[in-house]
Amino acid sequence: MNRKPFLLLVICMGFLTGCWDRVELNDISIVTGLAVDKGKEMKYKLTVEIVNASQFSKSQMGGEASPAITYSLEGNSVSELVHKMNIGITRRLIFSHTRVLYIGEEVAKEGVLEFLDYLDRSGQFRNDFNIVITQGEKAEVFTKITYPVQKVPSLKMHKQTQSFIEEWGGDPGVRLTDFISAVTSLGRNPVAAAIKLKGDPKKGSSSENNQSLDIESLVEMNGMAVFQDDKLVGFLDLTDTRNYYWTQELKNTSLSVPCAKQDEAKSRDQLFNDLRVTETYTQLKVDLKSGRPVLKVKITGETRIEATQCPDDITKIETYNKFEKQTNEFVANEIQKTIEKVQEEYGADIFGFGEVFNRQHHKEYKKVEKNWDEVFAQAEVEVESDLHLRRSGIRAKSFISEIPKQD
Amino acid sequence: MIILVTFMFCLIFCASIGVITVFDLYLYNQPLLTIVKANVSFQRGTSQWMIYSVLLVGFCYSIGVDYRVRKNKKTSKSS
Amino acid sequence: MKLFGSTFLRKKNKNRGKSTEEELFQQQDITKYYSRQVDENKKHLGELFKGTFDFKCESIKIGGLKGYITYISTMINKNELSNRVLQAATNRQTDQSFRDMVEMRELYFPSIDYKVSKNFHQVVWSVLNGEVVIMVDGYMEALTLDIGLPQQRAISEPSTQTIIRGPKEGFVEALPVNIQLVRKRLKNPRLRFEVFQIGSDSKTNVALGYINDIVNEDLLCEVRERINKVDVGALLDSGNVEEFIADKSFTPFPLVYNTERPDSVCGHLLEGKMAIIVDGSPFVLTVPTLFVDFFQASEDYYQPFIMASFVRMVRYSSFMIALLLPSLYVAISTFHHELMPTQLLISIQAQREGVPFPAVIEIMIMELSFEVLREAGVRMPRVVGQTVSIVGALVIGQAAVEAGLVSNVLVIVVAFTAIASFVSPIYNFSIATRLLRFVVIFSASFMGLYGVLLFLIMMVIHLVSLRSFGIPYLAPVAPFRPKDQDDVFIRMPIWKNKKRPSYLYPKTPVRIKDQYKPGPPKPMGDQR
Amino acid sequence: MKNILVEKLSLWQLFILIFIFEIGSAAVVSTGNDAKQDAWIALGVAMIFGLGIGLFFHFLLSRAPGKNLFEIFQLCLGKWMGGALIIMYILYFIYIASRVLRDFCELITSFIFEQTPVEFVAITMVVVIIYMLYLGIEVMGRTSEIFIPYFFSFIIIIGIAVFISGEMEFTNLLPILGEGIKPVVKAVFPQLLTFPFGELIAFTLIIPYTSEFKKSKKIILLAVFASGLILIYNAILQIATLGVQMRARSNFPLLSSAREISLLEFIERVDLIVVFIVMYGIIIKVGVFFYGALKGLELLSKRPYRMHVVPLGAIITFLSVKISDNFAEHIEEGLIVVPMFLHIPFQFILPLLILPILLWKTKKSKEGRE
Repeated sequence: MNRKPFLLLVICMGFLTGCWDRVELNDISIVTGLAVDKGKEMKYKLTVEIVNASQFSKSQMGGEASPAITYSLEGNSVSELVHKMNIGITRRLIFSHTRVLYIGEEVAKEGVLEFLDYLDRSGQFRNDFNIVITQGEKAEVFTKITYPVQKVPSLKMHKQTQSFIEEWGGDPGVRLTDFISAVTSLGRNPVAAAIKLKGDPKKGSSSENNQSLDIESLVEMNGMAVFQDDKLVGFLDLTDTRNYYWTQELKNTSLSVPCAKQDEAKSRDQLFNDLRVTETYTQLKVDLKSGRPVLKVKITGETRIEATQCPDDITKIETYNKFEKQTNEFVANEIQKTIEKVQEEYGADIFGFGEVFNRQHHKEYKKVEKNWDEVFAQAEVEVESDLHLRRSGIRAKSFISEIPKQD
Repeated sequence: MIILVTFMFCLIFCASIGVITVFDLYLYNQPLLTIVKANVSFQRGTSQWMIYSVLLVGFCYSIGVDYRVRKNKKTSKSS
Repeated sequence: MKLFGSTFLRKKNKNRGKSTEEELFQQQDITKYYSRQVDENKKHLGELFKGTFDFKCESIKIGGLKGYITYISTMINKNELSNRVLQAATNRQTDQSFRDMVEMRELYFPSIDYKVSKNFHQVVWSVLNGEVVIMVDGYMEALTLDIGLPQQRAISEPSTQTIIRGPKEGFVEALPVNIQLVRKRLKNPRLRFEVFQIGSDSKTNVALGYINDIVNEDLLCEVRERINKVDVGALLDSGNVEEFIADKSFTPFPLVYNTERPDSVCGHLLEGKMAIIVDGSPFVLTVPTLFVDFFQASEDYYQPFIMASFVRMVRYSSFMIALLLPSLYVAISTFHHELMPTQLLISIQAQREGVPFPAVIEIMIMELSFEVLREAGVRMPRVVGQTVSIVGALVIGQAAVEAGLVSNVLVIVVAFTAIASFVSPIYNFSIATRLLRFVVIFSASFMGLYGVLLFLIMMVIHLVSLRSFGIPYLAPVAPFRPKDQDDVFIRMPIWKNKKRPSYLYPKTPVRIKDQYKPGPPKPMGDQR
Repeated sequence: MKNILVEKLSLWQLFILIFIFEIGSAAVVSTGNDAKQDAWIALGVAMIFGLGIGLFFHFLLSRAPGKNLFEIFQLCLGKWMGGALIIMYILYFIYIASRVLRDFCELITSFIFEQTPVEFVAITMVVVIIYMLYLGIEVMGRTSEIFIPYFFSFIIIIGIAVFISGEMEFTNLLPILGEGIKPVVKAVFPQLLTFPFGELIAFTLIIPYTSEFKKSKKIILLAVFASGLILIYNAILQIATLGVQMRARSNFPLLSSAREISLLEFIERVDLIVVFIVMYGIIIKVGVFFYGALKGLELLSKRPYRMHVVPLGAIITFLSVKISDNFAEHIEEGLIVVPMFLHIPFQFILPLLILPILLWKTKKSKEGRE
């Protein structure tokens, strides 16, 4: 057997290699947040937030330096700016760990497609970062607000949205691919989360913000942004966002359902049942009623009582039935309101009814495909809720019902 | 024939260049000469020197094989 | 697969069929003929062993005839000599006469192992072999008595393959003792040992053991042929034989299994393999050898099968860890940052902050210094060994990190790799991983995980092309034999293991026909 | 001894080779885009035709037992005509091998190594393939035996992991046959028919050397069927994960869908697993075509094929880079030129033309014997 050619080839290989893609860990900066704003002179202003890793090593803990650094640059395209950042930053940037993409309100109003293409096309970005629209302040401000527990602003933001989605569901849970496929699909319009700043942006950007108990400035979730194609058209508040998310893929949430229907009473005087939704499934349907589409939402799921302010005896079946009925009416009403609100105010099908319609009635959909949003805005909505109340914590009767009546 | 491996190498190489030239002609609508030139010539500023050197290695190898076959034949004949 | 089968055939050995005493001495000055005159023989012997202080040739009288008793005093057991040979020869009251040497032996030394040497070469050979030669005047033959060797190492626990449960005997340097250790366990008349003498200077006895009704005839011929072809000056250890009989030398993987444990040799013999015992070496070779053999410790068979299977899985995975972990570290930390979770990446980056070397250099330094330490630890006298380990632990473990030369994570990686590489039950298999590890690190540092994958595929191609005595090295897996899988990745219970591995083509493929399965006694009412 | 040593490709190995070969690159590049969300139906239809193709090739070979396709050519057309045809086939095989290799190079350079030149990837891959083929086709079979569990389980695991990550939406598959059968037919003919399934032609040079030719028919059918199922699974996975549009826009949809995996906040970006699958698939695919070309050269030059491995490998490396200037040309050639001018004539027309001659020749020789 002749081994010489292989040796030759292997040696050749050794010389050929130039380790093109090799970057040592010491030569990179991890980008965790990207903020896109409208530039003053050029098209965009891009801000990157990079982690200062040396702050996280054991030996240098508690040093003076800040946990993250931000840097802004103006230019005409995001992709060029991304590679130009080294004007002011020492190391090469890697974007695979980007956690949040902040988009300024102004930019969003003009359309986001132009720079999203870079994120979609580049192999560097993962598909697990949040897309948020910043309300009020410019997007770059949000990359600078520190927080004592999670020192890097974007990591904090990412964690916050995750926890919020799991606990209550007030975030649309949109990822890049979802956003882009919603933009390209005719039967759906994209949404994105919205955030706002509470407090003073100047104070938030110094690490002194971390030293007081009452944090002076804080980034808060604030519902979601509604897009028509790729342009921002408006915002929805937190409850509406939860309701929107319920039509998509909500897992957990909690509800306070009024015990008795007292139309006139203010919520301050009402009694509430606190319910935790533990499992739910939503089905969207579009039926044809005399040639016109009817949007149908059907919610099924399980709930449990977390607390009750009502005097009813929870050990009784009737009470369970009553509560269930109240809950279902409440939920159906809530979601109906949200959908109708979207229909009236924006006329943009963010729920994906168009896609559902396409799957169910392909031929009919083809007819209205081009102006589906108009059809959507005029369509009738029917929401049906079928939540089941299963259990009530570790106590049976509430002590409220045990309190001896005064009169 | 004694130089069969080298001959085959050259034959297959030229023929395959011919094949891709025909396809390029179909796709690009450019004169034949430019396409052949593009397919054979060495483009600077790219890493194509690697494949050219590999081609050279292949060519040298085939010559080596032929040489060895010839030597073996001679020794077997003489013995 | 002509290519590999013929590699050995191609090298035709020029002087084959030797190894009998006839051809031991090629020098012309040694006469071949044994003379009827003992004095002449004595003279020849004296010339041959001139200047050898321990060569003795003493005259005795046997049956009234003049004779000589010849031996090398350092090679024999002196007590035996005086008690059994000299006394028997001289204490006889009546000098009986005898027809030939056999009869003499019957008369005088009835209880001693003997041989009749008909020519001079045999006499010399016997003397060198530690036997006592009695030459009597007027006979054409000499009597050779084997009275046993002097002191040798006692049977002790094997030092390289220690186990917790199972027999603790290990092979020693003496061939007969080793054979005894095997025979003791397999009382089968068909267990055979063939002896070869190999080495023009050393004349080492090499025994080829096999169970005749199990082993495949073709394989046996092949092994016999290869042992015959071994042409070497001196055989000092079985390692020398190993290199000669392996199918291929240009491979880091051992193609011959070696063990110090008699029970493991017996296990292999029962599967249909052959054992090669070399005199003077406590390491016994078994052939043909397969890749999976190196992951089977003999303890596997003495432990509950579930545990044994688990441990075996651990061994396979630690092989992969020992091979790949450092290179994965290099690849991921210099090429594929996106593969790490963000928090992990940040903390690793934080640790590497201030380390002056690229990751490859860093890991190469650590691996090399570890190899140096290991080598030093093995070669050092036991007394100094302690110092080495302390210095090593301090220098590598702590000082390097504190000086900022290497990062903490890397020390963990290197340490874990090192520990994982010790898991293989056979030492010379871990050498392969040690060597290849550097190749993978190199490849990973150039091409990242793509390089690691390329290396892995190349390695598998190489492994797959290997053969041990014609049997594919990865045998029960590739080529895949579903019936042989019961003792590869997991060990099935012993009572399930009824078939011998079919890739060895055994003559009797079945171990036991009985369909016994252990279980509790049947309840009374259930008897039918 | 020799009867143990002589080892032919076993049927199981043949099965694995066909299986990996079929899946090889078809799993990565987007196939059947014309059929949109019904791409999986198109694949199913193509698979059924693929079974027929397999049967046809086997029938062709069974007419002249022990002879491979090239030997059949020489038998039917004589030395010179046959030789010319063989050279054409060699060129075809080399061309396809280079194309397949180029696919992989593009994938690596666009997904993993953005700076590394394609030439380098091509060279390293070809070195591995050369090494494998130099050691023989059996080594290829046995190597595949080692890798098939990983290959198979990774493909399955990707689907499961994407599913657990919650990125799959099976509603993307609806409406089934929304626009009728027409798009499906358009996808099957000629693209899907030729691309993974018609390429079985390369195996006509391997099948005659398996241990049991008679049983190989069943094995071929089984392998085509199994790989068809995996391809269907794959298409469903991609469509459900990415949606029709995104799939059509992706150069390598399987990788894009693997990117969606995110488990335990730890297992992310496992697209490298896919790269492994693809890599091995490509190695086998290029290897089989390469082997076909080598067999032809062996027949023509009467030298053992091992002598041609390195030179031919160099040509394949060269071609894989030079075959097209840019990715767009590569794709366009693959969609328009290759199926029409290469696949259909070489996979169907020429063998079909040969068949009557072969039948006539074998009949004649039989009569002659009687």
